[in-house]
Amino acid sequence: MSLRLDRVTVHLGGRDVVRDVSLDVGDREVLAVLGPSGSGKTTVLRVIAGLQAPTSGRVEIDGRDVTAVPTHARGVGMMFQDHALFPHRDVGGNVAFGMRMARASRSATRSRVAEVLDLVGLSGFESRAVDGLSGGERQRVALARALAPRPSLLLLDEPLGSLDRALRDRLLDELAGLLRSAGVTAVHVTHDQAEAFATGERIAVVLDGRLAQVGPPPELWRRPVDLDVARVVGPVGAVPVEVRDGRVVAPWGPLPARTLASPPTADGPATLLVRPDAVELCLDGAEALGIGGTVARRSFRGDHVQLHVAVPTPEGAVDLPVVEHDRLDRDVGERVTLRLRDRSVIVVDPATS
Amino acid sequence: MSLRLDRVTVHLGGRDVVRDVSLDVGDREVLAVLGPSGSGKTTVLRVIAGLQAPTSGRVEIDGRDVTAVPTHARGVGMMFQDHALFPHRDVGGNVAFGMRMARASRSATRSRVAEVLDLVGLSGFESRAVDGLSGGERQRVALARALAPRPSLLLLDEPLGSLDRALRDRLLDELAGLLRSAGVTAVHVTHDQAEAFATGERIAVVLDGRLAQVGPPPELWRRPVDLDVARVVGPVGAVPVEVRDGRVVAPWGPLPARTLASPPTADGPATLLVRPDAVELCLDGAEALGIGGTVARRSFRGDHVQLHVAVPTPEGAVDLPVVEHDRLDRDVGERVTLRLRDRSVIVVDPATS
Amino acid sequence: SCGGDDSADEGPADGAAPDGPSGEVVVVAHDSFDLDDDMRAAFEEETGLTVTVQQGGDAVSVVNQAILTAGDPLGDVLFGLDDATLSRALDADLFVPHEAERLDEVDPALVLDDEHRVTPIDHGAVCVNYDAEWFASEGLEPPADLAALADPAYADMLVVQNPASSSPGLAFLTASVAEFGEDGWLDYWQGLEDNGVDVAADWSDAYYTRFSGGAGEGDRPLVVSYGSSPPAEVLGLDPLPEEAPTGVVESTCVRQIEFAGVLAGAENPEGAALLIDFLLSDRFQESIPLTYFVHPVIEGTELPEVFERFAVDPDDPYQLEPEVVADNRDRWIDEWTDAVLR
Amino acid sequence: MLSLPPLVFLAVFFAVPVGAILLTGLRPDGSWALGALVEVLGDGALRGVVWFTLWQAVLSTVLTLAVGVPVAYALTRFDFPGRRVVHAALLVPFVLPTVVVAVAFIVTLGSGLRGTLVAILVAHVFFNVAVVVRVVGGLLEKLDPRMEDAAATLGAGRWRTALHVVLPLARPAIVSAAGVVFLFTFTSFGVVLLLGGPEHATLEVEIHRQTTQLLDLPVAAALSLLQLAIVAGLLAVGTGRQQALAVAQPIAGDAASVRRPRGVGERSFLAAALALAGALVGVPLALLVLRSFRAPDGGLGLQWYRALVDPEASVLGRPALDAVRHSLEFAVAATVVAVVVGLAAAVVVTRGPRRWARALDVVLLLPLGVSAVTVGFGFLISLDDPPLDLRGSWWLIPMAQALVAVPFVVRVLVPVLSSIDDRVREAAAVLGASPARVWREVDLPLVGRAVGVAAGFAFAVSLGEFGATVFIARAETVTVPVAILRLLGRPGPSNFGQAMALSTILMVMTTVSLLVISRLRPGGTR
Ligand SMILES: Nc1ncnc2c1ncn2[C@@H]1O[C@H](COP(=O)(O)OP(=O)(O)OP(=O)(O)O)[C@@H](O)[C@H]1O
Ligand SMILES: Nc1ncnc2c1ncn2[C@@H]1O[C@H](COP(=O)(O)OP(=O)(O)OP(=O)(O)O)[C@@H](O)[C@H]1O
Ligand SMILES: Cc1ncc(C[n+]2csc(CCO)c2C)c(N)n1
Ligand SMILES: [Mg+2]
Ligand SMILES: [Mg+2]
Repeated sequence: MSLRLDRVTVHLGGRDVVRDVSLDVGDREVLAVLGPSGSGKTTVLRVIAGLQAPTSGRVEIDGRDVTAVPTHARGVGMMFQDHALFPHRDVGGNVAFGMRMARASRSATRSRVAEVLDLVGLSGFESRAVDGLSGGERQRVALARALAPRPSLLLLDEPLGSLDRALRDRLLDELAGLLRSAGVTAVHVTHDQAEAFATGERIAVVLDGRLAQVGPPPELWRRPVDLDVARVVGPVGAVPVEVRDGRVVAPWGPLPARTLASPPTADGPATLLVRPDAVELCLDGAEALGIGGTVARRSFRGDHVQLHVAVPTPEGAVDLPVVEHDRLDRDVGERVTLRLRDRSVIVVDPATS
Repeated sequence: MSLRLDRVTVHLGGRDVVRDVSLDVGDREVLAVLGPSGSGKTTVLRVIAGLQAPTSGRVEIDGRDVTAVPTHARGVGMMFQDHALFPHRDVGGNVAFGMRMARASRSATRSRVAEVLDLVGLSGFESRAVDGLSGGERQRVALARALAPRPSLLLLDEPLGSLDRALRDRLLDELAGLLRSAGVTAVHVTHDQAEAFATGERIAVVLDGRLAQVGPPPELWRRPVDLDVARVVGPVGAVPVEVRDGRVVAPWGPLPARTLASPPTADGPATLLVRPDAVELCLDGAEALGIGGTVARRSFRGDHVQLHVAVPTPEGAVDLPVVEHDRLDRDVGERVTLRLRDRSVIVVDPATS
Repeated sequence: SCGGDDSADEGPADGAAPDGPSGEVVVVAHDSFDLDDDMRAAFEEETGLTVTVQQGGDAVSVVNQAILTAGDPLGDVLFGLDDATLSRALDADLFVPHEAERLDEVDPALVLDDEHRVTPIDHGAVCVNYDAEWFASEGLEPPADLAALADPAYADMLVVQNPASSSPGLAFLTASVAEFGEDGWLDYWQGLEDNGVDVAADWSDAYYTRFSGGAGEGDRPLVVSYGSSPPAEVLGLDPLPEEAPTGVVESTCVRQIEFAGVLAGAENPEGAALLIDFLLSDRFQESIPLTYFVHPVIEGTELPEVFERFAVDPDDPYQLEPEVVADNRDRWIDEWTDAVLR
Repeated sequence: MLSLPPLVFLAVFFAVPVGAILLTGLRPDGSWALGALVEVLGDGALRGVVWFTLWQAVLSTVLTLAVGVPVAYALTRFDFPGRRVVHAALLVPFVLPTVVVAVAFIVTLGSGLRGTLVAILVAHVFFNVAVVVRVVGGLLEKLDPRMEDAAATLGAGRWRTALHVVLPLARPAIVSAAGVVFLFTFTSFGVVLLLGGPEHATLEVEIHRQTTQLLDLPVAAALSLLQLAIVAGLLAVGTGRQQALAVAQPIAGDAASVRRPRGVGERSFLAAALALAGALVGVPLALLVLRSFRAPDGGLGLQWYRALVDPEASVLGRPALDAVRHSLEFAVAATVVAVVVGLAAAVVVTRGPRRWARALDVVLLLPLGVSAVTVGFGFLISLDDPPLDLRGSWWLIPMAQALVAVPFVVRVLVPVLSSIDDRVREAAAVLGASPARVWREVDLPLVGRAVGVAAGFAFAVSLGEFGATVFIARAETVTVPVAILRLLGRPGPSNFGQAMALSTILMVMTTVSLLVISRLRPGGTR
């Protein structure tokens, strides 16, 4: 099942919550939608599901204009961000609902319910009241409910948001496998890059109602169109630089061309995006092209330590996120030297904000 | 304000949802509670807030037994996992509620509301209806509402679960600063290790209603009491090993003593815990103590690639999580060699499961 | 009656200032009775007393309420007993005697209690009314008497009230007993039943929703109503028509008298007596026809023109002794119900 | 604590008067005379009456639900011009004297149906759709629209969403409404008497006759006890079910989920629902209104309205506007009493100890199960000693009206209250609100709209009550329905026309009052 949004705009509460979004999702593609809170992700899903009529624009499924088709006739499955479980039905009744609507047989329903509950780690929960479920359990029931009728277009709104990492990883794996094997087209809204990276063949970044960039994960990571997109995709430091005659001049000096992921397009002021994987901590403070800075913050992340290194610039210090793998135990306040890796930093137009 | 739980047990829905939990939280301490979905985290918070009477056990605040004190007289603030916003009040009315209950002046309330809304990135949302808020916006309103009356004991149930990484990082920072500067004692429930690591001076790991381990983040990372705790705290590979005369014998051969984080306590079968930061990918496949394996899965994570390397053992292959920083671009199916770092792997009693 | 006298005598002695100019008289009445503002003002001017009218449902309910609260009545005067309830009220010793000032001006035929515990205030006649226009257009003569109503020529035309719940209904039942006697009346009703008589719950139901004449919305041209109904049908028309749209079958009329009495145990028996006198005053009596659509009891009271012209005041209506009605009423109603409704 | 006001109220204005009148019947001279009871229970004809009373009530209730639930759904889901007016106008039948309703029906349907069971059923539905629309609508308005969204994404169309999600969630309210409708129709009096014809008798008709006409208190008491026992028994069963059905659910704020109908399906559903309501309630009422403007010459005019205010032309004896004022005063007082008592009761029913709650829930409905005349007579013989010497007091009437209105208030509020998600209350508690404060800050505003609905209901019930009012009214403070009755107690086109005019005024006054009341919302500050 393929999906197309054509210049969809949604006006709500006095403003355009979704603005002129056009989007193609191919048959059996899994598209991840990533965007900050309030950017319009849920609204886009609601438009696709037919729960929200677009103010303008069209929705097509398999090439057919469905803008005026009511939700239940669109054949989409949706998992709601706030779950929206039926309080008057037990877990089994919630999960079976879609099957019943599709007039599946009793025994087929029962076995499918058991199957999806098992998938989400809630085997045997059939007769539990939804009232007594924990937050994560509710989320899983909501997911199971959306999966049970095997919709061919699946809309997932933060399906794993309140699950622990281990469960989330397992479900992500299973979900990815499931989607692929069942040949489902899916739109997966998430605020978590790792999740988007894991399921999305392509990721659509939504910013303030607009579709800012769509592409496969590495492209978004390495070639974000602007600072805002870069930020949504992962930690990034932003350094004001000047491009002169195609050469990038940073506050600490000109950059060697080989460190750039791609050559700058135009002269003038620009912003240099520095991902944590673009810099290395030098073991001793005296490298030729080293960037001097001070550890501003440091946080233990288990398998690594995340440092924020303040690098002075004429307009004040900028924070560069740095991953410290090697247990160097740099402490806050310590001076460090950073080195840019080859083909790692990105030059974009100056941040407007 | 200090908090103590003394052998708290909660029986719900026919089973003990919280079992014999004793816990001390010192004045101005921030305790993170980490645990899988359904392990009883929320229930523990509800007991502390007085929303759930423990079946047995006591709750003390500042040394005073408050087990029988009604919620509103306990002076705790709580942010609910499912937000529980007042549907009939606008955002400002929700956030102001606690201040009103405390009979704060109108002007104080107004300015405090503006202040906390600003903190959570919702400046100017005062007169928005909660009905039209996005999921993340609701969560932030719930957080702001809990913070507004400056409670001296703050209970946060997944406060940042549905926020994007950038906002979450910012809020985590702000929250940590805020808690420290306001001298608040806090219990912060989360399913996200990074979050727990960031705010918790100590982390309490809850497993299946029991308190499995409490300690500062590095301790939990490096010295989990068992595999289950290790899993909750972060990705880990588990290899069945044999301890003979104090030496650890892995399927691929005996381990050098220097690779162990601590010496094994007893002979017999044991489990070797391998964190991603305990192994390095060798650049060429022929190191002396190298562990041979095959890349089973690979996922792009932005600043790194997460590999799962299948290492053969007599009982079948085990998966070791490995972080690939250096763009080595190992692909699924490729053979790789791993090397254990010094003082990095942990030996625990054999996994019961 | 001695007890009644006692309390009537003692009342003023004990009372704070019962005959002071600011006392109050409470009239307990059915819900059709009221005194308009002019009437109240007149009474107050005459006596210095104010009036309160306590309504208690239909006429029978009011009497029954009075019986229930005998000795500790809801007011001072009871207005609205009719012949059918009279003996029950008298048996319950509800009243103390009061001989009204103008009683001598009342037609003696209307004064049923020689002890003057109750005083007649108005009277009317319950008679079969017909839709004159309907009969004219059908070219049919209206029925001549009670017997004619059972004639197939008048099949499915008559509507009566259920005597169990309606006072004209009960009056009409007594007319049939008076006409056909204890032995014949049930057969008569059987005949009416065979002739398709319709039974309404009460007067309004019969007159407005079943009767075709006048303002009625129904489809039956014959209804049990009052001898004074026709004037109401032309009231307000200018000029008055020659004929009223409804007519009265005079030979079917049965008399109904409405009484008032001073309640035993009244807080203000003097005031009560004054009020009864007032009800016989010209002022009130003259207002009776167009307010209640019945006749005043004071002989020679001036009648409005419509009333004079269109109302029927039968010379020789059916009339049963109140005691006979009281003794047999329940049995009649039961037998009637069995014959007509089952 | 909170159960005190409803209990005291019920004791003084219900238990004591009714107990007194029953005792008068059963112990006429200080010793038990249970002969009547035995006799009544052994009467074969009575068994027929009980049986008819029961099954026509069940049938009426089912029919009323069948009409009322879709109309409630249409009115709470779809917006259209005049939605609020329709909602308010549906209650008009409640305030009209039955004989006026009978006129309306004859005018609409002709006399053909008169005396048939169909007439009774149609009239019962006519009267009581508003009960269903109000009680069920009160909850539907609060349903979280996301439940319906979720069902739609699972493949449920509007119908099946309604059937599988909306109806089950509204079930406590449906059961609640059914209870009231059942009571009304079980104790139906005027309709059965006027439209059903004399061969259809309910227990209530018999009680009425025995009490007011025959003053056979022993038989009346026996019948009343029988009626009470049946009613209480059935209610106890029904109430248990209702409570078992209540589920806490996310409740929407006041940004109600009404919207314009979309698509042919929705539009035709709305049209059908409105047509049904219109045919059933609108047409008869409209024809009455038309009658009020019909001049004797067949044209249209205002003369009956003029006659109403002309002391020469009217038999009312005082300006008709006085009756309007008295009606409004009584109704306002009764509404305030009913809402206060009903709110307290609803809280106890939903939040109090379970057993208590159930018992109170049943007891609160009993006033509807007792004949108004029984209550009226009871007032007369019991409220005559200090400190409760209320006979003749102005307050007696609003109290009697409130007695009938309280059950509605409770019925509207209980389903809504019991569906409020506890977590919202907990959130308030954590923020420092004591239980009383939680009630004021959370429950009250959340049921605010429902309180408005209930108040409107109470208001209409009070305006229309005359079973008891007629017994204790005073001519000086006559109410509009009583005035209409008085006009219809006299012959002639003028009286009839004035009655229709006054009925029209009553309709307008009811509709306008309800529109105003629906805008009042206690604790409704955002
Ligand atoms: N009222 C109740 N009745 C029955 N079971 C309950 C009730 N409340 C909680 N439980 C069960 O107790 C367990 C613990 O619930 P709790 O909400 O404390 O989990 P949690 O650790 O907060 O999980 P999550 O991270 O998913 O929110 C769950 O399995 C839940 O289903
Ligand atoms: N019915 C509505 N009325 C007014 N504003 C609305 C309405 N629905 C959504 N909005 C606003 O539109 C914006 C986008 O909402 P949406 O729910 O699509 O965001 P989102 O990207 O899903 O965010 P989150 O990650 O926080 O769930 C938000 O700012 C929200 O407040
Ligand atoms: C069968 C039946 N008859 C009458 C009414 C109307 N009604 C019910 S309560 C009330 C006021 C107080 O008694 C009125 C007028 C009804 N709903 N159902
Ligand atoms: Mg969202
Ligand atoms: Mg939880």
